[in-house]
Amino acid sequence: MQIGLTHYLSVAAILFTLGVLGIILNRKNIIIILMSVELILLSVNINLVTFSTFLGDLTGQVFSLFILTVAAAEAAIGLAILVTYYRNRGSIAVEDINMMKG
Amino acid sequence: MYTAIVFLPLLGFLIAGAFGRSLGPRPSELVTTGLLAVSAVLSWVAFIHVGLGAGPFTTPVLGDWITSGALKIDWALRIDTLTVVMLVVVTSVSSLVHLYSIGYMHEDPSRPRFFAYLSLFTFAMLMLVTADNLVQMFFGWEGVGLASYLLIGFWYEKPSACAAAIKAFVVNRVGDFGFALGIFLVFVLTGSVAFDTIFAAAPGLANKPIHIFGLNADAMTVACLLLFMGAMGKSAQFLLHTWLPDAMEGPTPVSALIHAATMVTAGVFMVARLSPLFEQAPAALTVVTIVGATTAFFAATVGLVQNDIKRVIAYSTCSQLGYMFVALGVGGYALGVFHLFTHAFFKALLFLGAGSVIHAMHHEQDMRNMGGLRKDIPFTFWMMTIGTLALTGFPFTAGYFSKDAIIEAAYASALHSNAGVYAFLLIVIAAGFTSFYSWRLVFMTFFGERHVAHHDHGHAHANDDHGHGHDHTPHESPVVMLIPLALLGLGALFAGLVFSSPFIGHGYDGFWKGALFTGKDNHILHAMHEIPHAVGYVPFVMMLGGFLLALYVYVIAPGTAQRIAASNPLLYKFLLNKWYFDELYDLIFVRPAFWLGRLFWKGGDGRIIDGMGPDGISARVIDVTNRVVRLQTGYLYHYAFAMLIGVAALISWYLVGGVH
Amino acid sequence: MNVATVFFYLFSAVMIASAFMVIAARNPVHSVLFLILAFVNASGLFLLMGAEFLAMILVVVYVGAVAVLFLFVVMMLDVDFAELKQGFLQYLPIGSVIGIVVAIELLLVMVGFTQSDAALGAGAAPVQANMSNTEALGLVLYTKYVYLFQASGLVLLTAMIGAIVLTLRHKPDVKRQVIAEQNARTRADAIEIKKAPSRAGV
Amino acid sequence: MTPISFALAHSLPEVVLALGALLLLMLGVFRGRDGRDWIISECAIAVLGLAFLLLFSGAGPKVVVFDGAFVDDAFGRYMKGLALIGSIVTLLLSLDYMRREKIDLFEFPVLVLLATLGMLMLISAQSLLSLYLGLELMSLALYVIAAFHRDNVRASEAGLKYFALGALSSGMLLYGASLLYGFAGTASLEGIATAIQGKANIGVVFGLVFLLAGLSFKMSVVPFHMWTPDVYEGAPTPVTTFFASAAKMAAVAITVRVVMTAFPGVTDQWRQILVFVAILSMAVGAFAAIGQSNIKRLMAYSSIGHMGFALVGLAAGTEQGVQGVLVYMSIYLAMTLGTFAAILSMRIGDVYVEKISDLAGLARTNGPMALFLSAMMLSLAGIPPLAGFFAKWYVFNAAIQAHLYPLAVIGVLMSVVACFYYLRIVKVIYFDEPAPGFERASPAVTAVLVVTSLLVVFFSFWPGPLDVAAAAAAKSLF
Amino acid sequence: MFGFGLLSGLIFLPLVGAAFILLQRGDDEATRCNVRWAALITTLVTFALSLWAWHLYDPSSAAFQLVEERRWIGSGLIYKLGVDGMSMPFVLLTTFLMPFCIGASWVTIEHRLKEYMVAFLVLETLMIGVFCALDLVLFYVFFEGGLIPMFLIIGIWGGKRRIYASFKFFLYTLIGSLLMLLAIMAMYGVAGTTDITVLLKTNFPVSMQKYLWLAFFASFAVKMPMWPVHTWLPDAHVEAPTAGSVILAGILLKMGGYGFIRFSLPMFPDASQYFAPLVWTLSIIAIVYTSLVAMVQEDMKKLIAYSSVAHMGFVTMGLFSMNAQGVQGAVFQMVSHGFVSGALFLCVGVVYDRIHTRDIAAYGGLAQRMPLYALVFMVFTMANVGLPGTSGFVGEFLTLIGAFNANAWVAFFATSGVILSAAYALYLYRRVIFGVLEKPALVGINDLDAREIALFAPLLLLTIYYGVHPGPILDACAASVDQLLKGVDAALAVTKTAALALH
Repeated sequence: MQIGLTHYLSVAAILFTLGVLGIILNRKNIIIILMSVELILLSVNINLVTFSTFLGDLTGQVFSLFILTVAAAEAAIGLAILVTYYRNRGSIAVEDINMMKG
Repeated sequence: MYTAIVFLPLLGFLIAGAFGRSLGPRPSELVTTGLLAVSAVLSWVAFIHVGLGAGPFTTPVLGDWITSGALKIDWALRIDTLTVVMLVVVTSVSSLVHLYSIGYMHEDPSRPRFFAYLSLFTFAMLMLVTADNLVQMFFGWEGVGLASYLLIGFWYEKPSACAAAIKAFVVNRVGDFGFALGIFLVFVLTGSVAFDTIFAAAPGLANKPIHIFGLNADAMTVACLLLFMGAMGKSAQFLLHTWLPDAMEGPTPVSALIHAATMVTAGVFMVARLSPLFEQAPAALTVVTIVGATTAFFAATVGLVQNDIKRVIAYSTCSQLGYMFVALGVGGYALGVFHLFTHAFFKALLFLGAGSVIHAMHHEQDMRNMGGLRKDIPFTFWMMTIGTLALTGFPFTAGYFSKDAIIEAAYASALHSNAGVYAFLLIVIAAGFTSFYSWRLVFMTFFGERHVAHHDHGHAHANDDHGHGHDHTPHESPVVMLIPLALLGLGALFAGLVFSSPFIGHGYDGFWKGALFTGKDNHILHAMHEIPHAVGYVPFVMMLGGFLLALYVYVIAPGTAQRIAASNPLLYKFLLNKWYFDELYDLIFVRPAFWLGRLFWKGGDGRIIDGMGPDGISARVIDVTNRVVRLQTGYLYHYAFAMLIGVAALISWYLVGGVH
Repeated sequence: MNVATVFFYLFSAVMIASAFMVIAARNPVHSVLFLILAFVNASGLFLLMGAEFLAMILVVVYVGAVAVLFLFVVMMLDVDFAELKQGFLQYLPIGSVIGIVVAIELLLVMVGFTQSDAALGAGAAPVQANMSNTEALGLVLYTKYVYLFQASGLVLLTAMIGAIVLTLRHKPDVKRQVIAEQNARTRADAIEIKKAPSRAGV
Repeated sequence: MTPISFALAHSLPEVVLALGALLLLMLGVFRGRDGRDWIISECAIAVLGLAFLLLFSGAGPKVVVFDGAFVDDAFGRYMKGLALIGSIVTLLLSLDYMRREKIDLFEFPVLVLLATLGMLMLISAQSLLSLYLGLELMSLALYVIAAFHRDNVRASEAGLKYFALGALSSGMLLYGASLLYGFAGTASLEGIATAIQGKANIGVVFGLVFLLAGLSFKMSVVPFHMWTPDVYEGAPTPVTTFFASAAKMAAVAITVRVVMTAFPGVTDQWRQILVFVAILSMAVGAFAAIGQSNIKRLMAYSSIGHMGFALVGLAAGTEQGVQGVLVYMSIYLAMTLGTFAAILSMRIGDVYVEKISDLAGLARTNGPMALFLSAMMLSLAGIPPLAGFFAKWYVFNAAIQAHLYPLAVIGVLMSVVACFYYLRIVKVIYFDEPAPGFERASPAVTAVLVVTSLLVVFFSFWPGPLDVAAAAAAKSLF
Repeated sequence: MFGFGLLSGLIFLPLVGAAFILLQRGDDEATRCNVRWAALITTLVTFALSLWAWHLYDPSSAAFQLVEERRWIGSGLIYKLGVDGMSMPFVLLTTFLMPFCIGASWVTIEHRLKEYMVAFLVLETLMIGVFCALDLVLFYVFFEGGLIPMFLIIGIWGGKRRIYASFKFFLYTLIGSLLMLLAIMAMYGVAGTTDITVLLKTNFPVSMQKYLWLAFFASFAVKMPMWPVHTWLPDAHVEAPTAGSVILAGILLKMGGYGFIRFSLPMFPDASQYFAPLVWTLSIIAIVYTSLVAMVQEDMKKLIAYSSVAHMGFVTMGLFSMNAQGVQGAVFQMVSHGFVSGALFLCVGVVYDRIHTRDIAAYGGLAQRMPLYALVFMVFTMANVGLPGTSGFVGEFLTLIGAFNANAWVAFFATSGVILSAAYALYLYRRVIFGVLEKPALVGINDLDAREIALFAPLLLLTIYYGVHPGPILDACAASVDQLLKGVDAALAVTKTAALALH
């Protein structure tokens, strides 16, 4: 059985779903959410690289490269905000982040 | 001249109404009375000129009123014999009543207002009788209604007066409801509301079917019935009569003028005026006959037991109006108008006489508290007696000529119609009753024991300061009140004698000159002379019977009345309570109306419309808001979850629904 | 079943398993470690597809920098881990149902994913056969994609400013090394010689 | 390949902003942190103003540069103009506020410049790649300034929520982008349109859904809106202004550009998505706002609702519809800026207050402001003759002409519900007993309030220019 | 006038006055006095200007006159003004009533006088605009814009439940109008313009007409208001200040009727015919139902408000009888109701200013202390009842005759309203004016003062004058109504022919 487009896409889809679920199901730790985002981005990268390969086109890989760059920046900012929040609140539990609602 | 006749009272009204308070009562009285007297004199001139002479029928146009599409309504004065007859009646009685009121009302602080109202009424009535089209007639029609309302409610501090005023207006409006619809139908049928056009078109419309109110009917019948409904309201005919007795809450001159002599006869006038239409609608005439006869009978029965002096006369008026309608219904328009004419004199006389009695009794109206007044107020007594004689049809008084003629005409009509039989029987019985209650009035008031001593003065007229400062002995009225009585007395005695020939006798054609229309099959005036002589005596016999019975019950054997009443309590109560019409109407119209009003307001508007509408919706909006706001929990994972659900919903939508 | 296939399944399975553990682990430190494992396996998948440069970058940038940063923050924030991670299960059913539905729908579509007829060869940067992956990327990155390259630079700059502005604190009482001041010091202002009387105590 | 100078000439505003940001950053760093003056902000305003002026230098037909990554057309210039106005006003409004709240750091204007740069890149994006990078440049800067009041727990919570959900939304957008790329073999928007050729494929539709989900997050439409109220409430008020004005312009612009450029043949597909989110947005915006007591939060829901209305125009999928969206966004911009200027005038002592009840009886304590704010509210409610009515006229007219009757009917019904809470504010201002009065607002804030109010009130007297400009801009997309 | 026509001047003149008032500083007595006089002079000058417009207007022509036109928005929307026989009476009515409103508020409004006068002047601008606009969107702008000042007037200077009433008024009318807005858009789609003169000549497909008609109906029925969407009116009337009620009853209600004549009838003749039975039914219900409700009211203003609903029932009935009498009668009825009901609200205001309650039970026997007031009240009550000789009669009579022409049953039920109107109006009069003056609060009550007499006298004279000589109003609209009906008949004939051709 040849490993084709479909296989890679399916793996990426599962990974994507796991990433999303990670955000939704997580109750306690905000860092897990950031990691879930990384998982989602990873799944996108897999998608892009797969398409790039199967299309014989580099654009996908370039795209993926930029995503990696941006993801790093995003992680930095995310963690910075997280730290700020922790300093203010003394907690990073997701359940505590509900001062504003309604 | 005609314009002056009509508008002088208006001038009087405006002067008294606008400046009465600054002028003071006396000038107001003089101005209005004077102007009306001028008007009355001019009316007689017109009567002689047009009615008795050969004056032309004219319709001076005063201006246009409403013009819309095919509808064109002018302000115009229609001057023909019928009009001048009415002019004479209205202005004469009115000016006499004005004069009388100077005396009768001389202690009332609002005299300018009173005289203004009286003049306003006269103006409206004159507009009514001179109308050249249905709408102008309607103008006068409602105008007199207004004046009547104002005058009944003149003593506005009295709750009963206010109630009576409203009742009069509203019940009249019920009649007007029909009148208005009648006007509409006439307009639809003929394309006009002007009399000339309508009358010209009427013969062509005979037996014309029309689809209206979901059924096929004879057009003229429907139109005439609707118009007649107006007449019923105004003339207080059976079913719409309830306002008239209550209207006696007004000052007595008002009762004389409006509720005896003029306004209530407007219905009779209207049917006579519209004789060209009614002639084309025999079915409608039958209805007129039946209603008239029923009223005559019904009112007479109720009149038998009333204790209020004015109410007795009021029911008598009602009954006499029934006679007039019987006359009209059998086709004798002239008979109806003639009775109207004579009735105006003797009924006004009776009312003014009653007023004089009341004045003498310091505004006491209950006959049970009177008696033996013959000696205290002899002039009034004699005048009242004249009036009673005329009313009961004592030979050669006014009533004798007009009322007996109606009975004869009814008999003539009974020869070929069942309605005629019905009418004849009822009005003959009613004639007997009339005699009885009229004499009863005279006997109870002027004969027998004095009951003045123990009457409760303040009871009936808590707010009426009349009589204070007097001793409580009856006294004869001032001269200004007696002069009108005398003049009317003359009329009551001789009007019939003088005018029966032109009105209903040989001078018919020369007098009316076509102002009253009779179809070529209508021979009632001729036929009524052909009836057996025996029939001619029936009214006299009835009158005599009534007189003797009254004499026995109230003079010879006082106390009989109470015994009869006690032995027939049901009947007595039934009559005393006027066949329970007020209670019935209260039960089926007034209460349900208020009940419905409250239901619609609280239930319909409040609960259903607002409840389901704005209030309900806003409450639901708040509910939704609370729910939506609760969704915004503040938790990150819920937010993310919402996003996921959104995406899931969309992709499921496409996956399940397919890509279109 | 060739070697590539075997490795595909191996990498995929491990990656998905570790991804699951990332979100399921009780201890955040473990999560980070599983994240690293997932990245490494993804990098393997990239290699299978011939994207060598990206595979390396993934290991270098993600594992080397980002994941370590995560680990650093997790450690730094010193959260009581035992207390965390409760309540995961109470929310599981509805969340996982939706998740599974999404996953199934995605899989359904991915299995049937077709590409546009025009897609092959339509790309802006076709892969040259005679060129290594890294070389090919290097050729286009500064030419065709210079605009985007600059933009990503600005993104990183923004991240930098952001991280600084949010976390950098100037504590007034913290002593810092100021070289100019150090150099400017002379013996005169640094040392003061005092005669201490002997045997007098201080 | 066109020479780089040509490309730069067409992206002059962006270049100016990038260079300006770098220069100001350096200037700020070298001036040191102790000088808490706001000269940087004023320079930033100047830079933005320059960029705004440069927009008009490029008037011309559509030009695509940087290898299909960047497009310069009338539509882009129009929306960039709006975004720049939003940024300029944001900085104007921030001057006083930041000083009083003691967060007047020079990084703020720099970050605003960078975010604005991201917006301009986003608006001009002609490929998925430039779209993503522009979006991220904008978003990252926005994440930071949302949490800019770093000692304030609400601000950092706002930043955290915005960031976490924003990252998720980027992930979704990217997933969609990857599917589209995979289908079309190219990341260029026009290339995607060519590849689709008017036939919708389920993979493409999935890509579209994810892509639009990501963009919807930035536009804050339901159900991707949940961050909006919290972030609007928590972030410093000028930042909220920025979110509600400039950021919205960019997000809407790129959404319009994506659906019009990349999916012109499959209008039916994306229209369903837009109708779905538009209806939900209008409804949630209308209903949820009723329950609010914080005016910033209320404005968040209001903006959600307004995005729903704007999308009604877009859902029409016609040139008229795009014109409607443009007009709508222009008027919405004026109304939002005016409203936030009013909110920034709500200061008692040194404390900025945000409760609706603080406005009670404003008509008696500050008549002009009451008048202006009420005009804003009624305009937001869409009551003629104020500008907001014409905004609604354009979008609903487009929907009606596209035969989207149910959408239009639902839309107007929701606008009635929405009207309720705008009216409630007018009620508080005019009918209630006065609360303590506010301090005198800074001249910049007052100026913004006055100018926007005059625009809103007198728009109906001279609507021609906007109509013409929007029509020209819309035409350039077709 | 600065390149604009007379009508523009008419529309914007009050705005100039409003601007002037806004510029007044301070709140001392001198300023208040200035503000009052400025408002009064503005409205008087506007009235004078409208009389000038009337003078220039040629009633024999059915065409739009004093037309002015300029570009506005895009290609389809224009700034176009003009008057014809159906709008001229309303313009005059508006400018005529405004000075009374200012006069009625002369001393009673004590706080926030400046804002009050500005609100009224802005309202006047918008109301005149409604009747002059010849562009559908322009019309809508004015139509809807009127809600804002009215909302403020009710909400700021209103009674106890003013907030409820103002919201109900605003949202109720808004929801109807917005549906109309959608219909306007649809019409724009067909005709490519919103120029009313063009739309009047456009033939909309019959099926589309029905939807358009319903949408317009939604708006105008609420505005009229027709049963069952009338419930905002009693609340709004009760809570509004006197002058607000006058304007509400006098003019704002007329906008609905004006809309029916201007749009529904001529533009959607087939739909109008199709829906006429519906309108009739609702009108009859309105007449009977609300009259009954009026009878049991305990609040004077509420009673008059309900009677307004009933009277508007006559208007809608007349309009949709689609004949000369009906339509002209409706126009007349609206104008007449404008000053009659306005005057009635002024009457209520007079006693409210003295005793500060509108509870009927709190009154009684006023005739004793206030004979002049009793007289004035009587005249307007009678006009309300539709007594011949007052202006109230002409409209009622014409609409009824028109309705009878169209459908006898309709006229039958509607005429029964005449009875009920007498009942509730006189019942009210009796409870307030008649009876014994025994309430302690009323003992010292004063009769009308000079200002109030000056207010009532013109209204009273007009009520009587138009009662006996309604010609000026009827003639003014005759030509236009005639043309309208011809157009409707022609359109119906076309549809009928087409239907026959299909068979």
